Amino acid sequence: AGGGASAPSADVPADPVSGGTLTYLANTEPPVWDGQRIPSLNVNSINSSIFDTLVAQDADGTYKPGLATSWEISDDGLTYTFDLREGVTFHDGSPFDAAVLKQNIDRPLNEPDLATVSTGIAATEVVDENTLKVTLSRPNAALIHAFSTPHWPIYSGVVLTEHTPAELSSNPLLSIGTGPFKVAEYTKGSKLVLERNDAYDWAPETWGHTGAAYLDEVVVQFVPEPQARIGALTSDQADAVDQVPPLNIAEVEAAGDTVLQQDNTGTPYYLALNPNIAPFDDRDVRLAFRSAIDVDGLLQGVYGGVYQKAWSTTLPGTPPEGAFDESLVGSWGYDLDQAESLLKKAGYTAVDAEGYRVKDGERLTVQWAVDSLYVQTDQRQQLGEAIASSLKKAGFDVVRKPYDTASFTTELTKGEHNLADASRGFADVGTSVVPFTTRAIPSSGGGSGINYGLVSDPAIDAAYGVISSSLDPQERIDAAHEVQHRILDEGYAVPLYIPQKIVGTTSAVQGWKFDKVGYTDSFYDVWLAP
Amino acid sequence: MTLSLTARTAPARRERVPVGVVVALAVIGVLVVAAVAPGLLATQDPLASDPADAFAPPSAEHWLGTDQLGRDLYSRLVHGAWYSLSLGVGATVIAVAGGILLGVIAGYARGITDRVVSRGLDVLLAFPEVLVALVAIAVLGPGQASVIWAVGLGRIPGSARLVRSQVLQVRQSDYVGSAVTLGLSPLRLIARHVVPNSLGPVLVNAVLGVGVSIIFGAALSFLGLGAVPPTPEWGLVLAESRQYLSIAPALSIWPGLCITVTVVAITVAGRWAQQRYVSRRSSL
Amino acid sequence: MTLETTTAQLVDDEIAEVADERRGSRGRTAARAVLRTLVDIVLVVWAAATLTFLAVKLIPGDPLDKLMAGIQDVTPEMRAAVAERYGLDQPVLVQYLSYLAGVARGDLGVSYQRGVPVTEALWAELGATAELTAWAMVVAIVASVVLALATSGRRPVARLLAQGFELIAVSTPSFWLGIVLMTVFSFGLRWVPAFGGDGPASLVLPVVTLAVPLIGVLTQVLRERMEHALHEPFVTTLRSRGLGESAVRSRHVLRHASLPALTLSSVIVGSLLSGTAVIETLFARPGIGRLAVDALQDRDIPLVMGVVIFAAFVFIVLNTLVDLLYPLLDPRLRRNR
Amino acid sequence: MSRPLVRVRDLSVRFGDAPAVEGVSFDLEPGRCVALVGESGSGKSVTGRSLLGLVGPGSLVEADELSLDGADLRSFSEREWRRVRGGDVALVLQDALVSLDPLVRIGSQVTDAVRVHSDATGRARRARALSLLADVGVPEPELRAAQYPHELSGGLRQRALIASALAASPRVLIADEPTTALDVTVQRQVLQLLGRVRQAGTALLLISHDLAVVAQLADEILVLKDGRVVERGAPREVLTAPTDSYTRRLIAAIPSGRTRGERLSGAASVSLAPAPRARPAGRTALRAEAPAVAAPGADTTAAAGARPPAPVLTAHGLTKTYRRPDGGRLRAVDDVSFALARGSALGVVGESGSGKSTVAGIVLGLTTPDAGSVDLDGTPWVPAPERLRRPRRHGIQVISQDPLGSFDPRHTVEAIVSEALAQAGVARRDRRERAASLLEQVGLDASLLSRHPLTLSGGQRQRVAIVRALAVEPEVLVCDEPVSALDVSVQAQVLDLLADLRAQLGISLLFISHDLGVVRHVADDVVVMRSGRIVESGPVDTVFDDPRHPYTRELIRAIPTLLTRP
Ligand SMILES: Nc1ncnc2c1ncn2[C@@H]1O[C@H](COP(=O)(O)OP(=O)(O)OP(=O)(O)O)[C@@H](O)[C@H]1O
Ligand SMILES: Nc1ncnc2c1ncn2[C@@H]1O[C@H](COP(=O)(O)OP(=O)(O)OP(=O)(O)O)[C@@H](O)[C@H]1O
Ligand SMILES: [Mg+2]
Ligand SMILES: [Mg+2]
Repeated sequence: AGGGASAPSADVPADPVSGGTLTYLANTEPPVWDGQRIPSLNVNSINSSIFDTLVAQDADGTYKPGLATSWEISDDGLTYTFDLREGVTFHDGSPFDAAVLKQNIDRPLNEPDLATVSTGIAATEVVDENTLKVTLSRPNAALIHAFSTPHWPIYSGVVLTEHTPAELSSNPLLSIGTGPFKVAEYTKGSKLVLERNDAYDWAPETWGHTGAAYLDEVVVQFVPEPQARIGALTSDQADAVDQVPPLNIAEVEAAGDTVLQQDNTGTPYYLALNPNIAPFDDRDVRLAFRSAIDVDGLLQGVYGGVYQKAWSTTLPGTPPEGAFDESLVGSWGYDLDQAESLLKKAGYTAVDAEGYRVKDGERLTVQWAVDSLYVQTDQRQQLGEAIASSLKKAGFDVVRKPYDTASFTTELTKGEHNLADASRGFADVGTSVVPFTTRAIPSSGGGSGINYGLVSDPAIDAAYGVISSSLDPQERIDAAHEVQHRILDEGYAVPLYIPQKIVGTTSAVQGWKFDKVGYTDSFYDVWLAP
Repeated sequence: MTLSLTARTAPARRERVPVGVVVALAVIGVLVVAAVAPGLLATQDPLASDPADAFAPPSAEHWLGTDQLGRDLYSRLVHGAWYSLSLGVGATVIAVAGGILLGVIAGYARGITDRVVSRGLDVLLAFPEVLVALVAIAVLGPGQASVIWAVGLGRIPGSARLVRSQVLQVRQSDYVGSAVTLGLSPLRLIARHVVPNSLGPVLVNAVLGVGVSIIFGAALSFLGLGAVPPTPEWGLVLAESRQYLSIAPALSIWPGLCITVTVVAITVAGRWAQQRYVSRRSSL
Repeated sequence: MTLETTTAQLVDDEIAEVADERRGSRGRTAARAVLRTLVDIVLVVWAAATLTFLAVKLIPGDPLDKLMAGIQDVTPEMRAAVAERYGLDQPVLVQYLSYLAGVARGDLGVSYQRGVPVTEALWAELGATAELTAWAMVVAIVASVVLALATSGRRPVARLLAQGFELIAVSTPSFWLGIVLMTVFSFGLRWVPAFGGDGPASLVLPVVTLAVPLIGVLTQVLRERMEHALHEPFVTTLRSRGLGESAVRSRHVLRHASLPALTLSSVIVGSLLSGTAVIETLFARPGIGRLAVDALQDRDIPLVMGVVIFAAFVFIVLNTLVDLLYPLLDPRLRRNR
Repeated sequence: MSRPLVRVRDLSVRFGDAPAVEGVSFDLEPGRCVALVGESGSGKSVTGRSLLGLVGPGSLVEADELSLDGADLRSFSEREWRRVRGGDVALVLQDALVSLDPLVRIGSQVTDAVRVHSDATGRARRARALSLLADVGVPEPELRAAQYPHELSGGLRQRALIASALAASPRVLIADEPTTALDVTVQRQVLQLLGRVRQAGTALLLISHDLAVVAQLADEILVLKDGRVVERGAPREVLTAPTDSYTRRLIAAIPSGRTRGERLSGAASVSLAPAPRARPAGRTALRAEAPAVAAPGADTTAAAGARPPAPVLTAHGLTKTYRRPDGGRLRAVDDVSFALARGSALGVVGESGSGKSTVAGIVLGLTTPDAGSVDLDGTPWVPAPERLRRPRRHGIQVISQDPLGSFDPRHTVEAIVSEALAQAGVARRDRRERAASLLEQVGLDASLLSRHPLTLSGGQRQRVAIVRALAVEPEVLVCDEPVSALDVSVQAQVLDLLADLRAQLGISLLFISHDLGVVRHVADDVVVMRSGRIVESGPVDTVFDDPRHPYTRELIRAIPTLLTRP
């Protein structure tokens, strides 16, 4: 897959038509509307219709002109010079130019709590009306990618001048960009209405057409209950719904609706093992643990086989192309005998009355810290329960301990857990490596803490250094392969499945697009068959 | 008065227990058995999962079929009785105990103590029960015990207020006056007359509160803050099953039924106790 | 969710107590009554703020982690900067006092998560919650009055049926009821939309879901009190003057039953305003209840405290309003003329 | 007019299996009054209500004839009844204080019947309400019509209720206990009002348990017992020459000045010798010094003894102020002083709200006075710290109007008495025996010990209350309306018992009552209270025969006299 679109079915006109209102049920409302503040993929799915990006990532992972017609990177990777498109205007009529872009790119320098602060940008300089120079303090290989995502929304200068960052966060009516749709109406907790920007005439070449969008209006409603979304779709109260649970695909299709599936990029949904404390301080136990999980069987049971097993901590399709190491496919798997012999080797020779393995009188217990909110998505709760109960066969006593999100972070900081689950979506290989680097270890002093296994491995750190700063794709790919091997060899993580975006639409909805991460992209190309 | 008097003097005429109450008491009996000795009723391990056998229809092996992980629904519900009942009873015990302590202090002590405690109760009453529960769970961490505390704590103010108003009534009564003229010490007075006579409606209310707590616990589960999976607590089973409503509606119907039937049974029994109490009271 | 706590019994005592308090304060001048109410509000708000502050400080989890979530390379300096911005670097006592000072000025601080003033966030959600709550109350009151009038002390079969309905209504978890209603009436029969902020149609299901348990509770109380009043001697007097059954009920008895129902309703409204999280989540509606749950999960301390203070405020104001309404319904509670 | 307006022949009413009324017959004629008397539960109210078809659910009414103006009431449908109710036949309910809807203005309630039975306009009804209120002697009808029941005194409320009954000009008025719960003075006014109604040509069915009340108005009296008429006739005959033994007992049991020193119940006096057992030294001494004596001048059966050296109880300048509901202050007790001589009985009389019970509360140490003091046995008693008072509490005990309310509802007779015995220091194992002997002394069977007070009759309950007080061997008994809730016959038994207590144990009584007849029967001295103040005091005969204060005179004049002798 990758940037896939639904194939028009036979009885639908092949030529897009303009007009109509699309009602789309999203599963959550973004808590914050400013893409720079929080790296939420859900907010991207909406902001990508409102904002244009500086550069556009193509289906093959390469970058094409967006609001910047071209860019130049200095050899040391520290200076970026962007030439900007002319004639672009914001929804409020103000023009887009280097000064406005500078305002936008300078934001992290003044606001320490933006998600984009750590991109390494040190200074920006307006060269002329349509040229901006960005200077970095350190090389950042992911900068161009970052500029291709709505995490860098480009706001109208008027908005940035007249409104506080807090207002931008809470009020999407201030989301005034240059994109194909503008925000017409917003009811907190309920819905957001997008209206076509008729002046739009600067679609990047990565899109399917030029000029204004097809749809007159998009009504985005926030409906957290999956069953409610499905009911609404099948009863024609909605044209498209987000996150159809895998088990409901058949039901949706039976109702005559279309199901679009898109694999995500970044990391799979994986288990992060904490190698710092017993029992996972022993590599053999970690590998035994991995061998004891029948990933395929469990996925079949819990997701009806809709989700595919992931072989590595980097997902196929994650840019740059080739970043996923194909050689890892089939390199590991379910093997109870191997698990048993590894455990014996590690000293867990005895089995207690309840069937759990024991070493020196200590039961083989694994504490699994669970973010109780996060596991509610995608039936991960069920998968987790199934994994925990299936591990009993190999003699593991897995105890799932739920924490709410804030306590979860604190709990991980303590480092007393053995296991945690996570997934990170992002269309650049760097993000699939960061969760295993020393710098990402959660600590109370700093660090964003996405290294749930608290892994600190010099080999991975070194490879990440290359991935994050090298501008040579091949160098980055090699380093990424090295990391993937290292993680599997050492048993730092158990990759589980490739997350999918599963969108249900009525048969009239055409031209649906997903972005490189696998989330719903701009509604620009979407049209409704009459 | 004359009326009930004759009724009381003729113990030969036994009160007839309504059919509904008999059924309710029978249901409660079964629930207690399920809670105390689930092994007697359950047919399978409530936690043993087999994802390959998910959503199986009812069969001789699985009386009510299996759930999303292939666990036996019937056995899960039987084992769930303990969680739901202990939640209802535990929370109520906390609410009543706290209520009696605060209520007796407020109602018996006059003046500044009463004012302070009563105002304090006002403040607590003003707290949204959901928030009290959420904060309690956040502080105590997840788990059955936390949920019991969370629900129980949230209900203390209401219960304390009830106790207080009862104590106020009792202490104004002639018999307390008579006891004072006999020279009873305050502690004896509270122990012998005030507390026992204030307790009636409080206890009846407590019985009804068991049902309320169970429902409240279920709502917490819905919000993802209640029982911890894979606990077969009914509220949680129900909350989890809603994801499969269209593919396996029976998964929701049974736990929903368990909760409703339990609460109805407890309420019917509680009402009946209340009526008996009130009629005994009014005939006094 | 919270409303079922209040049984008829509790209401009775509450009435007695309110009546006592009323009688006690009847003589006070209007100015003193207003002053008393103000003092009450201040006290309760202060206590609510203090208690919540303590509780929130007890909760594990550093709000800074939440504030910094998503930033990949956080340096201690950045943390310090953010901590300073939100005053989190101050000693707890200073934080507490400056928060109180803010509350006194009507400033509840700025939400960590949303970045807007808490008052603004609350205000934005209030409308939706108020709309839902108000309609649910109207539906519940109308339905329970009709039910109680029709079934109190007569028509044994109808009464039994109504009682059965009430029992089930208060014994069914509301999220479950909501899902069933939605499945049947919106997705199955397609009578009403399940959600969408437009028009009254989308309000039907949430309002009904919220109202059903209320109807159960209110009808029980109303009928119990009406049956009680039907045994009062004045009813015999009315009948001995030749009044018909319906006149006795609707003109006299109902009014007596409305007093406890009023108290109960005020308690219910108070709890609904902050306790509708479940319904709001289910029907994809904005509102204070959902705001409260989210805020707590996000450790958005200013917002949590804001919700509590708001709830306490509403509680006191409603109580005061009911106190003012009481004498209108029951002249015995009026100030001496 | 050959046919009476209402004819009742052989009326019987039963509730389930229990007959409430059997074989009652009478006629009502315009301008005449028939009275039903009898003790509580004898079927008076049920008889009256059967004329309105309002006997109550579960009742079965049978009669050979039950007719109104020739129409057979037995066959009436609910609709027809409704036309009769309030129109032809009106009812004044037994509990005047709660028989008006507290939430509706007086004016509107007075004309309820008019609204139902005519299509008078609102304006006309208003005018009618005012004239009705004026007719029944309510002052300032304009003001009263706009008020609510709770804003009216008991007497005014009773009059408004009568006015509402008269609204649609009924031909028959049934007045059920129209004067109970009213002060003597108000009672007199209401009786006068009913007399006027009768004179205006309305047929009156008067129901009361009070023979004296009935004697004033009735043309014919029916005495009911257990639902049957045991005696009937003109008042003079029934009262002066009763043929039935029950009627005779009823009349004899009515206390008054004449009956002083006589036994009312006809039963022999009981023996109240304290049980021989060890008693605290101090109290033994006290007893020795105070033999069983009565106050001098009292012609009780007790032998006169030496005058005790000091009164057992003295009150000096007692004052108690309450905050009134409207914020004003109310002097419930205002500078009240009195002395209770050892072994004597001091009566306290006064209208409702005059502060009698408040005085009792202060004397008992339950209510703290704002000013003043009480000495018990010559030692300060009030004010004093409760801690010091507690050991002396046994010396002063209370008997209240509502004995049932003074018992813990969960306790049996044995538990009630044992608690008191425990306070008196009786060892646990002796308590049961002692309790049994105390019960026997007051004429109760020891088998009652296991009973619940609820299952006892009013008289038995009051005696249990007395036993509880006796258990701690008090010197002073404060009796607050001890007999006002009792039927005359039961009342007689209790009054006799109190007399025995005085005579045999030398217990002093502070006897509170609004019934002047009772006070005159019991007390040696009397204080008359009004609005918290003592307006007159002195030996009971002096005060009653030669009242000096106008209020006392009014009180005494208002006492309904039993016999209408010329
Ligand atoms: N609704 C009823 N159901 C059953 N029994 C009743 C009912 N009303 C009255 N009775 C019984 O009928 C008998 C006569 O009652 P009634 O009220 O006529 O007495 P009364 O003479 O008016 O007494 P009182 O002086 O106390 O008013 C009593 O034994 C009473 O218990
Ligand atoms: N606790 C109290 N609070 C306020 N006012 C009171 C209180 N107790 C009594 N009063 C008032 O004091 C006055 C005297 O009351 P008290 O009970 O002594 O009268 P009483 O002579 O015993 O009347 P009754 O014959 O009706 O029993 C009344 O007006 C009463 O309303
Ligand atoms: Mg009567
Ligand atoms: Mg009194």
